[in-house]
Amino acid sequence: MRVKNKIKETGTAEAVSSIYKRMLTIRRFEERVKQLYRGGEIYGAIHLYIGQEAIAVGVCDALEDSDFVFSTHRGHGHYLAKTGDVSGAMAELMGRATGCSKGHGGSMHMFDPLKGFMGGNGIVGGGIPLALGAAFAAKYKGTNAVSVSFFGEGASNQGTFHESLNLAALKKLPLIAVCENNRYAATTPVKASTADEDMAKRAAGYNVQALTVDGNDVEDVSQAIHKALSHVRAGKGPFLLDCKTYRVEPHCGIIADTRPDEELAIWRTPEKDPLNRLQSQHPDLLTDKQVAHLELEVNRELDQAVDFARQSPYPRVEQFTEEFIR
Amino acid sequence: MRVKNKIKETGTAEAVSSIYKRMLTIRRFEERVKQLYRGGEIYGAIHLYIGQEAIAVGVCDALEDSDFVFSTHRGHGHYLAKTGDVSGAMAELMGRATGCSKGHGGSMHMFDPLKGFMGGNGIVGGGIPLALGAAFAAKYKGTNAVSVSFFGEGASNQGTFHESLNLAALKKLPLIAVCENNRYAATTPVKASTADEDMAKRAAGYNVQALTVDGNDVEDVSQAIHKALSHVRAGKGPFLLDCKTYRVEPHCGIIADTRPDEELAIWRTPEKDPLNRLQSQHPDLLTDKQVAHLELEVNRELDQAVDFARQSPYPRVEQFTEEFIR
Amino acid sequence: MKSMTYIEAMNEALAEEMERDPSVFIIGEDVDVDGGVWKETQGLAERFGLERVIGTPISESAFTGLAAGAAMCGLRPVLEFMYMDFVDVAMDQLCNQIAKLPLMSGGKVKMPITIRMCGTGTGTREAAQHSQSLEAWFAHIPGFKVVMPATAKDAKGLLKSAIRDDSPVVFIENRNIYYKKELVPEGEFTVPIGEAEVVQAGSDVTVVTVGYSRSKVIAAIEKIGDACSVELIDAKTVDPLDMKTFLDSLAKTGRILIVQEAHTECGIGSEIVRRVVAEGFDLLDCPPVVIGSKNCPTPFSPVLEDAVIPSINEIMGKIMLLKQYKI
Amino acid sequence: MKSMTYIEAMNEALAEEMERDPSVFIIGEDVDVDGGVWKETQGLAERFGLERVIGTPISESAFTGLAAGAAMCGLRPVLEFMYMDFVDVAMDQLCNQIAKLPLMSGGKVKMPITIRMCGTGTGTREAAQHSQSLEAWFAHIPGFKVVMPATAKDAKGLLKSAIRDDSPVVFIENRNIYYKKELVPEGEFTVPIGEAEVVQAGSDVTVVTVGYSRSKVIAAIEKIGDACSVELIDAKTVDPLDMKTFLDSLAKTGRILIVQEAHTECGIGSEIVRRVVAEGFDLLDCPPVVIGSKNCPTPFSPVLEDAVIPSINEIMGKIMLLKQYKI
Ligand SMILES: Cc1ncc(C[n+]2csc(CCOP(=O)(O)OP(=O)(O)O)c2C)c(N)n1
Ligand SMILES: Cc1ncc(C[n+]2csc(CCOP(=O)(O)OP(=O)(O)O)c2C)c(N)n1
Ligand SMILES: [Mg+2]
Ligand SMILES: [Mg+2]
Repeated sequence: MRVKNKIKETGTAEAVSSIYKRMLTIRRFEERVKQLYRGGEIYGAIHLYIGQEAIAVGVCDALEDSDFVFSTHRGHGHYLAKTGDVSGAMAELMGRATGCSKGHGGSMHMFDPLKGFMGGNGIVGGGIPLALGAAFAAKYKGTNAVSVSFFGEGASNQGTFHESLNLAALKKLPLIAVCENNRYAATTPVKASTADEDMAKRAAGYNVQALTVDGNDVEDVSQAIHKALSHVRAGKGPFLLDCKTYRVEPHCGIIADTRPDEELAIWRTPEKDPLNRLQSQHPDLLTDKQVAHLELEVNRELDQAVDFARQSPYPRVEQFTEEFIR
Repeated sequence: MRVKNKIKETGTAEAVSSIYKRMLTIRRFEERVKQLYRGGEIYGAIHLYIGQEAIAVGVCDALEDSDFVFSTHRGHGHYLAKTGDVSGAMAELMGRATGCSKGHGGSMHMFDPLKGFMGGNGIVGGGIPLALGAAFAAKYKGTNAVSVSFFGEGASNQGTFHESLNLAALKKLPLIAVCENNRYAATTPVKASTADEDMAKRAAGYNVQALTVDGNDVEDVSQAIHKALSHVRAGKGPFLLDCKTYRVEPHCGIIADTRPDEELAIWRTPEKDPLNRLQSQHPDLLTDKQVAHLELEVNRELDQAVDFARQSPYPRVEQFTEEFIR
Repeated sequence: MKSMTYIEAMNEALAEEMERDPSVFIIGEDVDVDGGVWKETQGLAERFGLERVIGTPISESAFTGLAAGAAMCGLRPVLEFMYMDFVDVAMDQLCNQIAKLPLMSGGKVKMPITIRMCGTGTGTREAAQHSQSLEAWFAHIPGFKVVMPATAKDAKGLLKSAIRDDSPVVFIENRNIYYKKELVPEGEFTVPIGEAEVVQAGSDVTVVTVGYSRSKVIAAIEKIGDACSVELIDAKTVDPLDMKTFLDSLAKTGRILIVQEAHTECGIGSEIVRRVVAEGFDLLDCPPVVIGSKNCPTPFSPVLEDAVIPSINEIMGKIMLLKQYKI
Repeated sequence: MKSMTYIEAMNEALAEEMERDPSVFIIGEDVDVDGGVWKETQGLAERFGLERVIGTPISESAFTGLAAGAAMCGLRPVLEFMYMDFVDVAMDQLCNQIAKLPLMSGGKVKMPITIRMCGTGTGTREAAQHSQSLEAWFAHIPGFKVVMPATAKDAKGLLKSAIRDDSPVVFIENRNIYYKKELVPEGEFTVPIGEAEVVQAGSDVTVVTVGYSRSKVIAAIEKIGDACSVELIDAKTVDPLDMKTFLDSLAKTGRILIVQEAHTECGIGSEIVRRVVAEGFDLLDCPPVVIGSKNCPTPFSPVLEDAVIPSINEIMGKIMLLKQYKI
């Protein structure tokens, strides 16, 4: 099933509740994934997006289906925010034929090109050049589409980041580079990976404009992406958003979390939490009662998605062999 | 034969004439190479260093034998400036057993690790990470050595540039990155390869200090490298020199030069030429007569080097097989 | 037929395909202004505009990814590596992205990319970092087709097939034959991917050539003259292999030699041997033999380089050895 | 003998070698603070200091080059890739630099580097970009030694040999056996590079295993029971190959199967076949067979993954087929 993933108006009750609901969907989706992973129904390498929902939703809300998103290993949130396809995502994680990649891809490789979701990536930094390519295609074809590349602060130290930004700037391509600085790359803190964590300084090296964004505040993200979009759609070349956030979950399934409790505590407060944050910004437009109602709705949708996935068949080996084995 | 490649004093007649002679050696060496290449005695891929002599000589004059240099495809000048070994270089280009790499490497792969010359490189950007490694080794061993990486403005668009500068800055390694911006990478002008050609801006993205240098003025290069050295030897981390110059020769043997005559003319004036420039800065310390004398000396040394190379044997296949074929 | 070089033939293929299909574009270092360092794209920027003939900085990873992303959005990039040896800096985009995304997306994404490996070859004293023939790397990774044209005709015909193919095709050229004039059919034609060619029929020994080695084997056959009747097969495509053509020949000769420029270990020759023994064991009168470059990086000095790459003498020797082999 | 895991055995090897030789250091992502994502370096930073256990950003090209440059200056780096699949981003530093500089410098430069490929393997549903066994790439490029320990003992012994070797050694680990307890000799020992091991003597069929496939073949042999007498050889080193051990066995059995996790095409199995037929054609009673992963990127879904990677059933089937093969 697909949930609505885009609204036109902003600042209205409907807009706030829609944004909230999409962030909530990601949050609850990821919590289910965690459970199902522990229960052995989901497997492989799973990286949760919890705590970063404002970035995916804030960015994707501003995009059209015809705009492109290239994601990462931590891509469930991006997928849901861009496509709204809860069932396809869940079925993919369970390796079913009804999954968004027909069960061939798994957590790191969700695809829905018709909705502009051009895939996650298991290689850190691997998606940035691909995003450049979609930006190139948009310009080549003369459409007004933009291409968004999500990547972590860890990925910003890969050569592909540098090469792609330079090339995008040279060719004035409609690329929006969204760095999600969640302060860790696996167990490595940002100060040990990134000589200067101010991405705007890196962008300046290529004459690329950049904005620093509070990645836990969906309204800040939203403002920034709209600025980026008008720059990029005007043909002025790439734009970088440096979204500061925090990875509140461990890196992935297999890795224990040894970060200090005090540090974790700071980021687990309601003030930091992107969902609470949005509600507290609009107590009048989004009441506790409404939130409770959204919880029910989201949970029902997720129940349906899990049922759908569980009842879906696995891919057929013969068909796969026919189609893919040379 | 080795020519003297380092002096201690500066600003004296001896110093100026020594620097001049080393630049002249490179110039005349490269001119011989061009002839010998045309005559079929030298083969393979040959990239001449003519016009950039001030950079190699200015930088290497400030280094000790124990400091490391990592060079590029355009490395004859670096090799001569660091080692003074004219004969070993000439024999290498002729594929002789007496070559500095025993004839195994050729133009792009000259080596003299005992003199700190750690090799040219046929892969653009390939040498920067290696230079990082020598800087690491110096710090690891607690020596005071520095590691210099030469590379072109074209190479500054490879991912290795970015990754290496970030890593050097993080680990405070004694790396000096010397960009030789000769305005072309093969047939591609700098404006088509480098979104912002101000390397200092790129360096700033990693909190790396940088200086912009007139690469055709050996005294400017010299001042800059000494600043870089005191920074780096003090343990303050890497430094970048952005040396502006021009490639007056075609890219290499096989490629025709289609650059506009007017542009070439600008860079072929005596004011731009690093040799004339040095002499004009010190007309009293370096008279025309002295220059004529140095010409004679250099030509004699090159005659000897060519004779040495011609008379040297080719490597023995049996010995090579024994040592290198698995 | 008209007389043209391998480079001219490819240039013509590019022009024809760009004319035919506006989604075809070219990207690589120096391809725009001066028509590439090999002159492979000469005149194309003038003819089709700088929007379709894209010069790049020296950023192979990024521009390979650019081509891939563009292909995912329906374009048909022709991507260039100036020398095959430079693919090392872009292996992730090639092997983890381009080769795998079609499968990982459940078939939702296509990758119609032609990856030209220009300037491949040995024998020109360009030393270890400019002398590699890396087809086996790409044959080892599922997801690519790999072709190695050895004539101007095949260069044109296979390049057109590659551009039209919906899979990524690794197209490996050889610099030693770039500027030699050969006869090429006039007008529109393609050469199918996946088909080998029996260049010369024979009855004593089958020799399969991979890419440029065809030239060396032809020279060896000329020298051998009547002493051995060689059936010469140009593999042309090395992934997928045209085993049928090889086995049909083996059925006649019972003896097979494979010649490649690449290092022997884990090369295409080894793969052909694996399949020949698996599928044609009973046809063999003697062990299949592979000639490739010796097991060391290619040295610069001509005496050394000539000693480590396949030579006409070595090929002659092995052909005669196979002919004379008694079980 | 003491009971320890593959990971613990490697950790002990690292500690012993760092103790023995101050020029040994470790570099890789996350290796410092928390002892690596596989716990492979646990305790080493505490014991030897952060100067010798170097955590890095996600910049594989740069830190591979860093290790190479350091090795050129006399250090002995142990370099880590978190998964083998990530080598794609550093192939230039590995294959154009590390493998070639010793030759290109006329022997003036040494490259005593151990390149650990951690987390290699299939069967854990990590999909196409985390499931590759790329040993053939490195065997194809002259300049490396390549080892693939399949037991805790070999992991320790080969890692120590690799660290002491003056050539670059590609050391390929398998994640499926990381945390299983096994018996390992106490104290100091090494396992030589270049020697295969006859794990079990037999007379009907020779089975050569490459890395992790040893476990699968042992399971297959157990199931087969008395129906076939298998001589099981663990290749251990895949470059250079210990052909003598393979051929000695073939002289007894006349039949040989090679099992690898990697994709079959142009893999180590193909290379072993090439050499077996070249050097032991007369010993063969039937065609040598290779089992490897099928020719597609590894799909995620368990039903699909299990269908494309070597299975115990497939191995059993081929062993029996070889035994029953009539010429
Ligand atoms: C080239 C490469 N190197 C290493 C890894 C292993 N790895 C997966 S995620 C990750 C951390 C990524 O950090 P960051 O980019 O900040 O993203 P985050 O996980 O914080 O979202 C690492 C090291 C990989 N997948 N690819
Ligand atoms: C990875 C790689 N890509 C391309 C080349 C081909 N190539 C050799 S030199 C060169 C131009 C280099 O330009 P720059 O770095 O500015 O150095 P310059 O030649 O100007 O000294 C190119 C493209 C190469 N050797 N390696
Ligand atoms: Mg992060
Ligand atoms: Mg340049």
